[in-house]
Amino acid sequence: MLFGIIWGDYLDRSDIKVCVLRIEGTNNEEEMYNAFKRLGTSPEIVHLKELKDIFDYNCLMIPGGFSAGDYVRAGAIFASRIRAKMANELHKFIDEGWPVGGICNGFQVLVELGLLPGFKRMDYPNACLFLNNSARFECRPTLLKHESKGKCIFTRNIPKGEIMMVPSAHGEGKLLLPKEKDFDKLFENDQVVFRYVDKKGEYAEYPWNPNDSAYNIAGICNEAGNVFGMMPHPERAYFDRNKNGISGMKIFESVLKYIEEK
Amino acid sequence: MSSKQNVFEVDLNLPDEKLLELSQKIGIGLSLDEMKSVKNYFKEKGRSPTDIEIQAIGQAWSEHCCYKSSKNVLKKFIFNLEAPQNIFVIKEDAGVVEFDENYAYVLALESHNHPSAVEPYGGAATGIGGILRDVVCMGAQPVALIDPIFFGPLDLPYKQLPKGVKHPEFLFRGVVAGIRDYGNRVGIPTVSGSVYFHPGYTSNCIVNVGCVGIVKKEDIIHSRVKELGDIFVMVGGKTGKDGIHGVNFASAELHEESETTSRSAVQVGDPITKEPLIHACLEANSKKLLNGMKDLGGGGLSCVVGEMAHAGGFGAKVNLEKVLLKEKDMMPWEIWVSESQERMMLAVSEENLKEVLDIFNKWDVNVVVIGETIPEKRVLVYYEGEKIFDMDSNFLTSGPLYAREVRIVERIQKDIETEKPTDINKILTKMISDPNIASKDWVILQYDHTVRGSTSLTPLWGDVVNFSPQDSAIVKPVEDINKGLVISTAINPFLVEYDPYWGSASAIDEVFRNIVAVGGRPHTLADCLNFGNPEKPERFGDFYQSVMGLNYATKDLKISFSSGNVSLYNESVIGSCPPTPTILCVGIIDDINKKITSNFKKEGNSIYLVGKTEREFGGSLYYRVLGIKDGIAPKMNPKNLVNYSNALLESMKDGIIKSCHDLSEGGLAVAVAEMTFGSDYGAELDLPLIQDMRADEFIFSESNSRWVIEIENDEKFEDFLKKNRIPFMRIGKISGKDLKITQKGETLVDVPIETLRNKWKNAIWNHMG
Amino acid sequence: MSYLKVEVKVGLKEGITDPEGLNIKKSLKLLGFESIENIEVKRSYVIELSGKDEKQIKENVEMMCKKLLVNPVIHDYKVEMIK
Amino acid sequence: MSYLKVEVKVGLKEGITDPEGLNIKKSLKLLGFESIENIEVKRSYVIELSGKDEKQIKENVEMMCKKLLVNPVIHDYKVEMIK
Ligand SMILES: Nc1ncnc2c1ncn2[C@@H]1O[C@H](COP(=O)(O)OP(=O)(O)O)[C@@H](O)[C@H]1O
Ligand SMILES: [Mg+2]
Repeated sequence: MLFGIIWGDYLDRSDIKVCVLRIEGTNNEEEMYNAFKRLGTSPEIVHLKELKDIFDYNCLMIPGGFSAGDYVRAGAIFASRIRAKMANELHKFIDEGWPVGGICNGFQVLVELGLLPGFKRMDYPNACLFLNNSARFECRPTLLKHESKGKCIFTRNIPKGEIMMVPSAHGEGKLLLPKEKDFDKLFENDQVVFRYVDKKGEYAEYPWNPNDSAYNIAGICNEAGNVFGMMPHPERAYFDRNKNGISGMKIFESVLKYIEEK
Repeated sequence: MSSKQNVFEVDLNLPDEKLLELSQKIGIGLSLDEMKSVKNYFKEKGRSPTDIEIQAIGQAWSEHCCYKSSKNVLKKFIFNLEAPQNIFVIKEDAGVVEFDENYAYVLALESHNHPSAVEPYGGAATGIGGILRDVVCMGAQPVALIDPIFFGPLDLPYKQLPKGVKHPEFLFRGVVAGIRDYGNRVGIPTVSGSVYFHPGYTSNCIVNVGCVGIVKKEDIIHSRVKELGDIFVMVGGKTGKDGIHGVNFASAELHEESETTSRSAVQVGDPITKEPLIHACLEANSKKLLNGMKDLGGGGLSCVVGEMAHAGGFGAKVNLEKVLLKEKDMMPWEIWVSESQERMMLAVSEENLKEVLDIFNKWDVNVVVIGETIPEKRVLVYYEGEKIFDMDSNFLTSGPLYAREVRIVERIQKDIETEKPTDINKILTKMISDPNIASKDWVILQYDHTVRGSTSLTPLWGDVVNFSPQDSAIVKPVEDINKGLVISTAINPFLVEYDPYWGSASAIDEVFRNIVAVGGRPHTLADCLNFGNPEKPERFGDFYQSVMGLNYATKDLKISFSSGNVSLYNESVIGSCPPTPTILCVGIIDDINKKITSNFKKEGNSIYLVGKTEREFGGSLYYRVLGIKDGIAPKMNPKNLVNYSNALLESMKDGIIKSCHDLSEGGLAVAVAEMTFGSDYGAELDLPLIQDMRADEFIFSESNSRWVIEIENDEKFEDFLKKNRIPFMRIGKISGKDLKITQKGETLVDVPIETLRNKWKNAIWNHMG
Repeated sequence: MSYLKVEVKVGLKEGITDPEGLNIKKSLKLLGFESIENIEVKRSYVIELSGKDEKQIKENVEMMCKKLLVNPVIHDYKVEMIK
Repeated sequence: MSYLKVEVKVGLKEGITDPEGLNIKKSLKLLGFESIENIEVKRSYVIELSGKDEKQIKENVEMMCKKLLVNPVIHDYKVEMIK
């Protein structure tokens, strides 16, 4: 709270407005809403149709679910509607450093929007969250290792190397990038945030890695660190603390701390 | 009546055989007697009925809608049970039961058997859609879905498949995909269910679907109009030719041509229309804008309008041309009886109408005014200004009731001496890989059971990637409190087939102990009674006995049935399905953080067996594996069940119990094996000599009211149970990496748990891939 | 071993509503593609399999359809050899 | 109003493994269809839309692909008029 005091005016928790964006079939908005509500902020569930100005909010969250049925491709329809409605504003929102997060279907939306990995501004997807190798939707607990060195504003409250159990539930979660080199870049840029591991903390195969994602990647951020997506659901592990007391809550706390300090 | 509007008069002045022929020809399936009373009704009116009127009677009087065979029996043995926690029972689409001072929970359980047999994917999906509507129309937010499903053997050779029947594997795959795609897309977790394979389901698969919802007491809404002036507002999907005669289809035996002739009864669900529909309905309701709400299910508009008006003490007038259609060339009667999915009917007063329309428009959900209430108890339908339907709602809703003939098939049961098998290891392995015991993860993990972020205990639970099956699921329905709903289903068709009375009682016992095993207090029940053709006296005898068994088992439990459903005619040329009274139980756990799970927790802890083991092998897995057809069916004693349960719940509160699992199919040995699967520990059991029973019999008996329990503090536990006179036995401890069972130095079982776990995990995958 | 390619095209029968097609149509309209009247979504399986006899292969593929790929109650399908 | 039909066929780019095809292949093998070598799953959208000018319609459909139907990282596609 000491930072970010501009003209004697700083953000109080209850002044922080989080936009939980939805369309038909988005169905994890209530969990997402609760995650922010419990921390004292003022989240709002907003239908894309009714969104007036993204700059009315301090944070944009795209929740999980099956937006528009996930017909065509997971997240594709939601992404194209967002683009049609507010591509420029959204880019501006991001350029100004406001946080944008997507969980599960929300991650798929951010990828379809071209915002992740977001090496450069583009208006078409430059990655894909592709069908799991098992070719099926799977709901199971997964272990995630936190790998961000500090860039990702959604995980700054989580020590690097920390392992937490977070439920996964998706059919399309395998991250694909156009070129192998793109993965190198992702690592070099500190854009890899979470990776699936086994109990010993080692990168392991299915079912530890539920979708056979390359390099066991479960979550990434953009180059600036303020756009973040992950497949597993921290909002569903909100109260499940690991040995060190870390839970899904930390992700939401991290982003709030960032907003408070911004 | 002009034929201008595509409405035709039907001449009922026909000789008997022609009357019956007519009933079949137009697809309403009424019997001759029923057709005759329709004929008399119109004779008195001095006119002939229109096609739409005849169709409406066909809907309203179907077995599915009016329970004409089962009602008498249900009234006597099921509905008369009372429990103080029940708020509304049976009368509405779903049962409503008290959760705490502010909230009630709602539950419903239904069958979707016939549609699933013909088109498994759409049939199961629309089953989920229907059960969600039943819960939503009470004003409740659905929080959990449940899916007990039953099929023929997966390894059935194609050559043995009866003509016109789909292979169990095809049905299984399709049904699971349908439930998955619908349930996951609407975002309601599927947390409980069961999967059974039995030859009797080959041509009569059973697909039951259940739903539990939560509602603020002040938001509970009825399925009826409230006052004169109420406007009928139809919302959701458009009406099409799909799903015409669904209820009649569900009220007849399946036959070879069902596949082609029943196509119109088959539908594909549309979860992405449903999801906003749920939101919009609940929003309008919580803003107190609705006077009544009912879902359009079996019988479509024809049933919903009459029933809503009738229940409110009024009549209705409908302008049928207002209904939004999917296709242009629909006959009025088709519009009236169509069972198209994702539709709801609201009763709204004039002053709230605009606001209601706005809400539905905001959610992009179709909304249209189609009619209004009228003072006389009649239903009038107009089509472009012309009256095409005019009937007393009394006549419409007072379908026939039958006292069907009951023939009780005597089932001779005798306890027999068997030879002790030489290789118990092998038998246990075989049991573990039996598809009825084997892990159902192929199914369960395809369902999102954690969506809504409120699932506290998932159906499979353990050590990240290794799971033990759990006896119940737990969902926390209200954000601010830690109280949870405990959900479980039970039914063992092999037991019910062997003995409908005791088999049904056993289902109650099992569901009760399942709830207790995770730390829940059983609170209310729902049943879905799936049986064969009730016109056959021996089938109806099974039904009768089963209901008697349910009655016996529940009347001392202080919980009762708050909702239920009957599905008859689950029968085809090659016979009936096994009698299948599926039971759903909802329990309460005051603090979800005190839940007990079934996987072993710590090396060195003691393992106890609670309850009495008897020589009860009738219908057991053990005898099936040995190929023996005799044996005594497991009995159950409600008083013991309650006493043991109370004692266990008490010691759970004290934190003495570390893990707990009930004993069901396969008995003690299978239960202990399952407890090892979800962790890295084995178990060593050393049995004392047991009266009247060999050790192999003891470990496989399926007697009721028993649990396996992991204890850290033996003394405290034993003292407590002794004080309460609960039978128990310390049988061993958690140790090593094997399952070892010995008796007085003799080894019965000694297998690495890894071996057993692989058998258990892979059995269904090996078929389904 | 020689392989042949067969294509199985699967669509919904007339009269069966297709939520997928309807939802995609709705989305495209929202994106401004007003001129769309209807969308059907079809799947096709291109199966490569060993064998020489076209007739036998076709029969084989018909069986695959019956056992796994298609439900004749709601689906129409066509099996075609690809040269 | 006159309508034209266009088919958009979407398949996977070379080098992208198709879990769905592999899975179906596995299931078919379990059902005893040993002769299968490979299965590819394709989707196609049959779009009916108003307009007269083929070229313009094709362009329109190309836009639909870019905006929604196709992800260039994994997909190849083809637009064809249906007569
Ligand atoms: N079709 C299904 N859908 C969801 N959950 C299921 C299904 N079948 C079984 N389960 C869950 O798996 C667990 C174990 O099931 P089961 O072995 O049948 O238990 P039990 O022996 O207590 O009857 C339970 O939690 C049950 O609810
Ligand atoms: Mg159990």
